[in-house]
Amino acid sequence: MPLDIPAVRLTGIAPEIALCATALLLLVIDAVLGERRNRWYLPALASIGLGLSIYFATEAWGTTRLELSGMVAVDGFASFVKITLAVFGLLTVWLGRDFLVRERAEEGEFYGLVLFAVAGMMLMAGAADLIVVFLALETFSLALYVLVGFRRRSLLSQESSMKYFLLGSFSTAFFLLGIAFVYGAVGSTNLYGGEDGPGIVSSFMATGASDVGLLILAMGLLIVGLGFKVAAVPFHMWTPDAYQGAPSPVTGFMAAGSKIAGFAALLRLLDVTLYPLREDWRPLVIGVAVLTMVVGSVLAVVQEDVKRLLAYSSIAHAGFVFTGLIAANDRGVSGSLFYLATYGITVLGAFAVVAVLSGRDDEKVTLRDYRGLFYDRPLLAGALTLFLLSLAGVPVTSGFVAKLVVFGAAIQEGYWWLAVVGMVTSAIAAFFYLKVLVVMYMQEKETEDAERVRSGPLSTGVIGLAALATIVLGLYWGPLIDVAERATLFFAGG
Amino acid sequence: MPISYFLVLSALLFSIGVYGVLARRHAVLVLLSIELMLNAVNINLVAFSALLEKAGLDGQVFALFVIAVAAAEVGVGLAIVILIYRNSQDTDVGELSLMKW
Amino acid sequence: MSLPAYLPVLFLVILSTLFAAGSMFVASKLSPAKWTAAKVEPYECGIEPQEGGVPGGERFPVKFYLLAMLFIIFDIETVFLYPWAVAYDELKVFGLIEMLVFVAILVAAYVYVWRKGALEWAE
Amino acid sequence: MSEWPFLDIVVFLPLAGTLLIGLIPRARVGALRIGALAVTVVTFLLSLGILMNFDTGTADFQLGTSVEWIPEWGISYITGVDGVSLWMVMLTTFLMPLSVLASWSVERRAKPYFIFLLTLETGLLGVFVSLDLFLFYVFWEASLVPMYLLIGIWGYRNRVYAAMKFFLFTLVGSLLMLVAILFLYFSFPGSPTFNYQELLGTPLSLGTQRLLFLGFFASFAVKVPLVPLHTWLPDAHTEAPTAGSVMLAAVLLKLGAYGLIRFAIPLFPDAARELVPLVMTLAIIGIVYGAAVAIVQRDMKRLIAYSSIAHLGFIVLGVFVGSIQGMSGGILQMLNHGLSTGALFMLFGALYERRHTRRIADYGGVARSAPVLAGVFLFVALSSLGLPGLNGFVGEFLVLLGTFFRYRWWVVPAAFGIILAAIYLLWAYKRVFHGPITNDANLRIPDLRPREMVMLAPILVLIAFIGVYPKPFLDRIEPSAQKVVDQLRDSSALPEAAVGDADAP
Repeated sequence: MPLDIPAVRLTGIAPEIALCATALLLLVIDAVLGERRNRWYLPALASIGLGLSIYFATEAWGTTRLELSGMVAVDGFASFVKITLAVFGLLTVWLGRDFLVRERAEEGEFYGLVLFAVAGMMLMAGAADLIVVFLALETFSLALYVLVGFRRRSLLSQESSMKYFLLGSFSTAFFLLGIAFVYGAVGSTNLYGGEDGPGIVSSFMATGASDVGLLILAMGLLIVGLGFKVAAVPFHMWTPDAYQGAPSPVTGFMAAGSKIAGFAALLRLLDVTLYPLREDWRPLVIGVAVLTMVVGSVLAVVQEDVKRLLAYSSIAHAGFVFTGLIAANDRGVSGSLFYLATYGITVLGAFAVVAVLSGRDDEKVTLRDYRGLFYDRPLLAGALTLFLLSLAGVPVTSGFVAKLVVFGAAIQEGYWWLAVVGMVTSAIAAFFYLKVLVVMYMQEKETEDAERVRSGPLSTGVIGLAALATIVLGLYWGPLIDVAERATLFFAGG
Repeated sequence: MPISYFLVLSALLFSIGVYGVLARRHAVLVLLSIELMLNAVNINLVAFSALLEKAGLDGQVFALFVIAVAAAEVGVGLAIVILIYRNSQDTDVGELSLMKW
Repeated sequence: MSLPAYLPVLFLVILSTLFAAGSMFVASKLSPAKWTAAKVEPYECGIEPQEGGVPGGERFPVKFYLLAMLFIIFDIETVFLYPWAVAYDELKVFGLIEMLVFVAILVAAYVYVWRKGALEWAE
Repeated sequence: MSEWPFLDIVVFLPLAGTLLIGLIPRARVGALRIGALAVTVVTFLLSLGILMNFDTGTADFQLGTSVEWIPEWGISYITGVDGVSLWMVMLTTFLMPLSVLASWSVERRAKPYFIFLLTLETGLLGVFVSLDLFLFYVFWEASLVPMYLLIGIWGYRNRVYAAMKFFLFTLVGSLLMLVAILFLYFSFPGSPTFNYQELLGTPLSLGTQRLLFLGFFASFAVKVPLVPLHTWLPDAHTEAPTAGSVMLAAVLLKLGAYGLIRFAIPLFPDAARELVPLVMTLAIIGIVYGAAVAIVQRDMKRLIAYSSIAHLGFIVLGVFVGSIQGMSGGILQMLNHGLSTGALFMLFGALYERRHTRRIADYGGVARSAPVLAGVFLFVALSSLGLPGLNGFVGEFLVLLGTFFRYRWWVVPAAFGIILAAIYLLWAYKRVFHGPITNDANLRIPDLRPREMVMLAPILVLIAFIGVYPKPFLDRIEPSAQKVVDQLRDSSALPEAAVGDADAP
């Protein structure tokens, strides 16, 4: 059969290309220049790359089409997620710089890996074919596996990275099997289909409901694979360990990035491609959502390690986002986007504070280390309070608005009982956020620590930015919600 | 040649992989089992692509990607194993305390 | 909502668990548990394993692993050369450019590995 | 109508004041106190402007502003006062400087203390003036956090538990209310809006009304609190620092009653009317139960806390009997209870600073060393138990009258509650201030200091004034009260009631 040369238009993946190119350049430069005392140029270069990707993503805003023979979707949805991810990447790079300097372990690999991870996540957002979804998934997963194990001196870090890696690849295998079944069921893995060939649903409609069973099974497997990435129960066992073991900046990046990337794929897959079959996937996803909300909130209550606590809270938040996904209406999709963006900023800020406070070797992360923090470091404690309240969903923070919009979407679709479950679980969750406040405000510091932790300029900046965003988006979120809604408006096929 | 042969073969391979992951405690063995699962999927893909008239070449292309990605996974996995092996003083690196979930 | 449609998932789970349990059971029943020195000692491609290696003492040079991994990575990448070679005539110059980009990336990786000293056998 | 928006300035002035406090170094405790006092006093003086410009004889909302906030969602910043909220606002601004005075002895971590106190004031005022459900919810929750911290940091031994309990009880209630709000928001026929006055017209089936009413009720009943949702209150009141207790008793509890009057009844009149018996039963139970339990308390602050439960029962009773006397009596009683219970907590706080014990048994014969303190305490206690000539009497009498008109026999247990109130208050007074001196420490209790006199005098004046001449207060209350009563009695009045033009100040 004669191959047709695809017309190459790269606007769709320009951000990814920019990132990968920067990462390669960065690694080579670092390797060539070798060990220097102050390698400021690495984070600078990384920031430039991320800036470029933001530029390209904004360029693509407004167009809605498929590129690279139907493999990549260029639409507002993708652009929104990509820009958000780039912002997360910037914060992570700056945070990581201070962290690495403190740990005396600055290596180009860190920045390179972050860039690669961001690129993979971005690809996730634009993927219009399950093949691309798979490649994107692996790209950022592999980078994250290594980043989790980046605390060279800590065995815990590497063991958690090992566990994360094994469980991750395990879930990937199921995801892959799911793709294979889709392929077998309908003979196509394309989410939309078009002049380049039939899409999943179109060819499914063509073949008729004969092998719906196989397709449903495949759907279940795909949800397993992506559910793992967004830390949904029952695919969450890796989360607490990975979060605890990873360097704090990386933990924040994982929480923010892999969640939005995984949900971007889920939203495109379920709310767009498989929308006609929503009555088939809803029961499964609702089950997952309720489990996730309940398990995440309940298990967090007993945690003593701040990072583990935030890990369970991130599980619970995955459940909240699911309510928006289940609603599967415009408000639901845009709400989920808004939720993921604001949650990412907030959680990055929280982990920035954790990273600053954790001290040398990133060890001081138990609640005991936070006793009376407010009277020792009022500003840091105040920022952390703000972030925790936002995670708990208290008004005048972005977290409240986010909850409001996703639950609102669910109520609008008639799933008001799901919203009630969400509210009850958020009340449970509030308990352990309050627990942290109790420790910080209402307990006395027991031991004076040897050297007072100092927050580097970049970390301070990151915390400040995150806090500002959390407040501003809690008071005046109109523009962002508007952008998110426009993004879903340009939702290819949506 | 009926496609079901291939499907059964791959199903068996996949199950063996799952069994390995669940039953083995040694990291490297778990890694091997995961590779087995991936290859089972490959058989699926190639079989579909070759024997279903509605399916095009995509399956085989996809298989190539899977092979490459699998290799990358092995690389990362072994790297982590070595890192742990260098850090921890005990020699049976597979017995990760965290692996007991 | 068509819950019956989920039966296949159930079946897959049951199948794999049954298979796992079954094979564990069969193995425990059938396999004769006779441990000889030769069986327990690690197989090192014919190299004699050091007796009672001190804790932390390497049983074999990690360098094997590292080189093997590097080899696998670079080796597997060549798999992409085959379809290109097969379809060379149709792809023409476009394919050539793509392949050059691909190779360039590999070269970058190679330079990186090289400069990082991963190829030195003895440090 | 005033040219410049007193209301909004009053609401946000304290929050702005926190910045001022923030600039003062934390070591300068004296400066911090003065700053906080100055901010609250200025707030109060400005709030007098509201009182001046308040136009008697209309039930509409006044002096408010209306600005679009998030037009995408139909959220606006809409404020305004009517007869119901006016006195709540005044009460808050009036008591806040006094609580600052009551917190004079706070040496430890004074800076965050005053910051949280001022934030709390803004939150409370916001709740009373906001006429947009979203805005209302924001302030409602926002007032939670500072109170939580005040109890949890500066409270007594059991403070963390009490603070936790307070927060979680309230939060669960308000989350249910949030679901109800969202449901209402989506079932509004017109373009989506959170505007209270537009939502008033929302047509709802009785079943839906019942569900939503319960959603709101859950939140308000916790705050009031109605038995059996009251268990957080004794702990919170007992463990909180003096100013915290004052604010809790005087203002925070009113949030619940206010919410019932402002939102629960007008938004869902049919459901409200249907559930009147239930609510009244709960109120009566509260009156009797609170009073009965108060009698057996050994801890003075717990006693006052339980007396609050009884008094709030009266208020809810008056609100739900559906007669103008009951409604205006209830609203007036909200004010009265704020004054007298606030004063009680201040007085006992003063006593506690001298003896550092809350157990009634540890006192006795205090009157000899501190006669003025004793006299003032008796005065306030009498007002709180409804002695004719003092403010408590007016409110309770009106409530009973209103109840009598509509539900004759319900008066009996209510009146019984008053008798019990007399018992526990006077008995407690006797045990604390008279009787044999068991503990020598009671001999050397210094009498009221000038600061404390200054702090208590205004309250005493008001107590007497309302007692003898309540007319100016009732004049401002009645029109709005009448409106709510109409809504409660027959929903045909609903559409007319819904057209108020508060958004055009």
